[in-house]
Amino acid sequence: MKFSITVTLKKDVLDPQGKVVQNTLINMGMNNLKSIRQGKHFEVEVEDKDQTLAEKKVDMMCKKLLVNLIIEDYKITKI
Amino acid sequence: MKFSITVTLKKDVLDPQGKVVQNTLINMGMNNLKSIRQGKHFEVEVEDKDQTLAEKKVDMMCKKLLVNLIIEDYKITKI
Amino acid sequence: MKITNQIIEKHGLKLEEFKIIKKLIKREPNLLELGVFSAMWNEHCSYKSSRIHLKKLPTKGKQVIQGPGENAGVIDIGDDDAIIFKIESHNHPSFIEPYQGAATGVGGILRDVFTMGARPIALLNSIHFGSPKHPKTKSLLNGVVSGIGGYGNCIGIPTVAGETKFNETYNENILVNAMAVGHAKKDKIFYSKAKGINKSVVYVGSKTGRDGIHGASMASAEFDENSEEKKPTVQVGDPFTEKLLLEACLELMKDNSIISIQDMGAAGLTSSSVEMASKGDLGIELDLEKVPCREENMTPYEMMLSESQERMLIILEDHKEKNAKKIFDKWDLDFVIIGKTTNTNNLTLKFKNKIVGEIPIEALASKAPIYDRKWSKRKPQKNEINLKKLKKIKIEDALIKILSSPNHSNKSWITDQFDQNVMCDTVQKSGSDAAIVRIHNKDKAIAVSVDSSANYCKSHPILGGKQIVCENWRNLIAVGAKPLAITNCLNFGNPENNEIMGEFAECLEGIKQACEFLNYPVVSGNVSFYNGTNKKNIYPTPVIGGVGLIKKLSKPLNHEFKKENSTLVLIGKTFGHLEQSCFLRENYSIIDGLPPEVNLLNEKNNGENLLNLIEKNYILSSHDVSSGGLITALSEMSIGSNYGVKIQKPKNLTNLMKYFFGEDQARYIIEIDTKNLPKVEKILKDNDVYYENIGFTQKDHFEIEGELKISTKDLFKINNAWYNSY
Amino acid sequence: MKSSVIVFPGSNCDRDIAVALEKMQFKNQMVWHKDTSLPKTDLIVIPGGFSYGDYLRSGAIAGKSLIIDEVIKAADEGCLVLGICNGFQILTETGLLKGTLLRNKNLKFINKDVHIKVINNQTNFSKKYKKDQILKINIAHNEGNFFTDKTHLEELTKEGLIAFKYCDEKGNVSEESNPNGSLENIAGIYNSKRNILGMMPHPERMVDELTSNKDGVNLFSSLLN
Ligand SMILES: Nc1ncnc2c1ncn2[C@@H]1O[C@H](COP(=O)(O)OP(=O)(O)O)[C@@H](O)[C@H]1O
Ligand SMILES: [Mg+2]
Repeated sequence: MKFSITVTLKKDVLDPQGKVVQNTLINMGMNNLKSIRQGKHFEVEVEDKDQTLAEKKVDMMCKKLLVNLIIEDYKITKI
Repeated sequence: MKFSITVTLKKDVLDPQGKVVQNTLINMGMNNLKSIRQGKHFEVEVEDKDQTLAEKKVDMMCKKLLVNLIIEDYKITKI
Repeated sequence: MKITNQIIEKHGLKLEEFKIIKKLIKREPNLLELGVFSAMWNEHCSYKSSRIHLKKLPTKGKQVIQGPGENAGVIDIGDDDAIIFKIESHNHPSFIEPYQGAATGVGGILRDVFTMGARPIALLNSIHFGSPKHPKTKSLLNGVVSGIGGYGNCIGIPTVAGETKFNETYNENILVNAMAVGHAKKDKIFYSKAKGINKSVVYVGSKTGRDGIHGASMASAEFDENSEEKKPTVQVGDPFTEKLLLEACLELMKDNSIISIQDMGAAGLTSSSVEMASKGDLGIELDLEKVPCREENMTPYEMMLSESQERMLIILEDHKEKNAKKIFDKWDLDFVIIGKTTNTNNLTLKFKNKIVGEIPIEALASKAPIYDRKWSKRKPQKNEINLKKLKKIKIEDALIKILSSPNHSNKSWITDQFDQNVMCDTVQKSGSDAAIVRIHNKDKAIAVSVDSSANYCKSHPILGGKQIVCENWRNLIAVGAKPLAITNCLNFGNPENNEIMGEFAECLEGIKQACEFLNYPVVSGNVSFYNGTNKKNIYPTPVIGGVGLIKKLSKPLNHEFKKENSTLVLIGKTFGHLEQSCFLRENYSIIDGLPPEVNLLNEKNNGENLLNLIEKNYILSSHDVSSGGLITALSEMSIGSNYGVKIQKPKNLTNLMKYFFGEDQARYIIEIDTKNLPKVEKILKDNDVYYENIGFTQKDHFEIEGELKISTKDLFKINNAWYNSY
Repeated sequence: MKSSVIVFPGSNCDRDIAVALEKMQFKNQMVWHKDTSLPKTDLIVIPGGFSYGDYLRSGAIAGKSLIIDEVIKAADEGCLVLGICNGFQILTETGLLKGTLLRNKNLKFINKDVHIKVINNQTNFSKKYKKDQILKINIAHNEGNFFTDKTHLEELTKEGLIAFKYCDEKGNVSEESNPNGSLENIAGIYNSKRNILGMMPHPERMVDELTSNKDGVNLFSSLLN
């Protein structure tokens, strides 16, 4: 069973990286760009039959390792 | 118009980070984990009416800056 | 909106203090004003609990250009060169988010140093963690270390020294202290004191966001029912922007545009503007609408209390705005005139053409409360350890235990993560007693070291306070530097607790005595109270950061043995003091008794004579003897080199363990060319320095005759093993 | 011999390399990334540091700056180009050198003195070194793990385009002597015309006996004549 996880910085948390990328894209002439935020993406495969159980496990991985809950939000999607 | 971009390392490129994350998760007792790959995620907002045009622009951003085509693949989704 | 008691408390103010506020401004403050008061009157900005004690520290000397009171201390190192340095804590943020907490700690202390006109040339840190066995320790440790490296490496300033300690007392409250050292020209030092009326107040650097807005945290929903919930957010460091800010500020400092400059640290815009006005004895008016904001709909309250990083406030001379703006534009940084100086002696805050807050500057600064808190003396424990009653242990096993312990293990796994060589002036990187950094383009250098001894300070705060100053002084001497001045970071528990306040007062007393005697003044520092909970406070942990001068750098001196068959001399007398020693702690888990006595006279005499020997070029390597005693110091000298030792036991030895593991102060081990021994002995004798010849260096083996013989390679392995198995 | 050091926002070894070049008697100039033309120069150096904070990918954003077009033009015309550390990363991002630099295999920043071996000593950058000479040079990077595709790797080997390999003090090129996981221990490479060198180690940090050894000196003296 495969899941995708996207991890993004919480709103209001400074995103120095996004800022630089946005400025660069605008300088490169992409002037219709309104905003860009950068985050992380994981593709996880777990060996489980039961989807709820599997999802719970993936959620645990996020909480315990993949996500810094103090500054990041995350979303899990089955793929 | 908003798009999400996921950028992943190509299959044959070594993913040192993914490997370490995978080992750590397994050491933490997540033994049903089959694989995990890490990538980047962007959320882009462009001011455009026309979806095809907008998508083209986002594609250009990827090609010109956001993605290193030698080692990375990417996927654009409208959100 | 009515200010309720709950709101007052949420701002960390006492009801008593609120009454004083009302009296000072002759009315009830509004919420914005309350926020400003809370920022200025908190412990961090006002030093309300510590001030009367800090006053006792010696802060003057021929070498001092600027003592405490400015962003950082300034000392004279001869010619037209000045060194600017300071240490600061970032304990609480680092416990919440270790990477960002440590990173922004480094960023903050760097700004303190470059606001004064210095180019930073070295970073140091003192980091204290709980027991390695505590479940939180490992991730805190890894996070803090990579945060320190992440910031320093990116901005391109070498992190050259530090200390890393583990002790259960920090289980729920780690310490992260960062020190920055910069170099400036003596006649190009910038201060925060404002001067002149109607001068432009300029905001430069990053935009303001809702970072770390403390007081309001929980109650914020109540403050503004219509707005969405605004949680305080963790400050995220942006070393890239700081690098730009550094270069832009230094560029602007080349001409005479700046009247006054101040970084926005804790309490950001509030403390920077109030401090400038207060020192200049004038008023300041800010038009908050002009503040560059990162988020939409930020309120004046949020702008004044935001702790967003990488920002500065500058007061410019007339007509210099245009040129200054050009410089900041070049570096892609915001540059906005947000206000002006006034003759009202008020902090006046405008928003959308309305005055939204107005407070007399003196109410925020000089009239802030000062407390003479109750404190109690520590009743010293007695030394009652009977060695005969302890289980017998082999000297070799005891040594191995120490060298492989987390506290004494080699820290290269940490220091390899720091760029120590960038700027190409690092002459001695971390690993020795002090780091040596050359003054760019000159043949002189400074030596720097940070030191603390929480166990000693806990047991006997006065002695402990004295000891850390001496150890720090010794570390600089050991690399051939003349110690000039210190900065200190005073990490303590809750000052409202008599005992803790007593620890504070007495540690300071000890620091004072040592600094006075050694002519080693305090030029800057920082106090961090409320470490731990009221019931469980951390051990008193003052950290001393010292700077010394090497006038003429020929070749660097460090603790590594240089060759075989040289003579080893132990300077200073060994009494065998084992109470509070690493030996008892690591081998028997005994943490009892008093720390070793500190004899300032011997300390000074031994140090000054060693410095004389070093300057005469008699010394091949030298190392101070501290935690772990003589044998630990000797093994550290071996581990760094490929040479071992052959040590003879002294003839009338009462106790082997006491001799080899005792932590008596004022001692150094020196390696000298055997042919120079007579000359060295003469100088030591002529100057009443107690010394012993303890043996020789030899190839490959670490040996104490009749007791132990280990290969130096094994010693190295033992010393390097801990982290890999952690 | 004239040299130009390109300065990006976030470059932090720019002064270091300038000092080294001047010490070696180059006539050096600093060139700001927003400039649109290069001064007349024989050597272009892209220094180490964290251009644009290493955000997105190290070197990616610097690779889009105005001056880079001029660097590419000059390189095509045969001007010598040296990219050190972040400079190497920038060169791969601009396409002047093939391959890329991934995160170090231990996912940590590494600063230490390591040994490298001179693989090709027949270039403008290396002719003062002996073949297989072992140098001790400082590294300081987070992303120094060289990676490239098979064809390029073969080309590098066959054409003698590998400049340096990580090794131990005796010269053994092995897994243990590979600090960051680089493919075949590669520490530096040339382009096919050999006028461009990208390397992770910092030769500019190795020219002053007070702070280091002098193993970097011959790289600069090779360039001088
Ligand atoms: N966090 C750190 N950052 C930089 N250097 C460190 C750090 N921790 C330890 N060190 C280095 O390790 C060496 C040993 O530290 P320590 O045992 O505290 O020395 P000493 O007892 O001489 O004060 C010193 O050179 C010190 O600079
Ligand atoms: Mg020491």
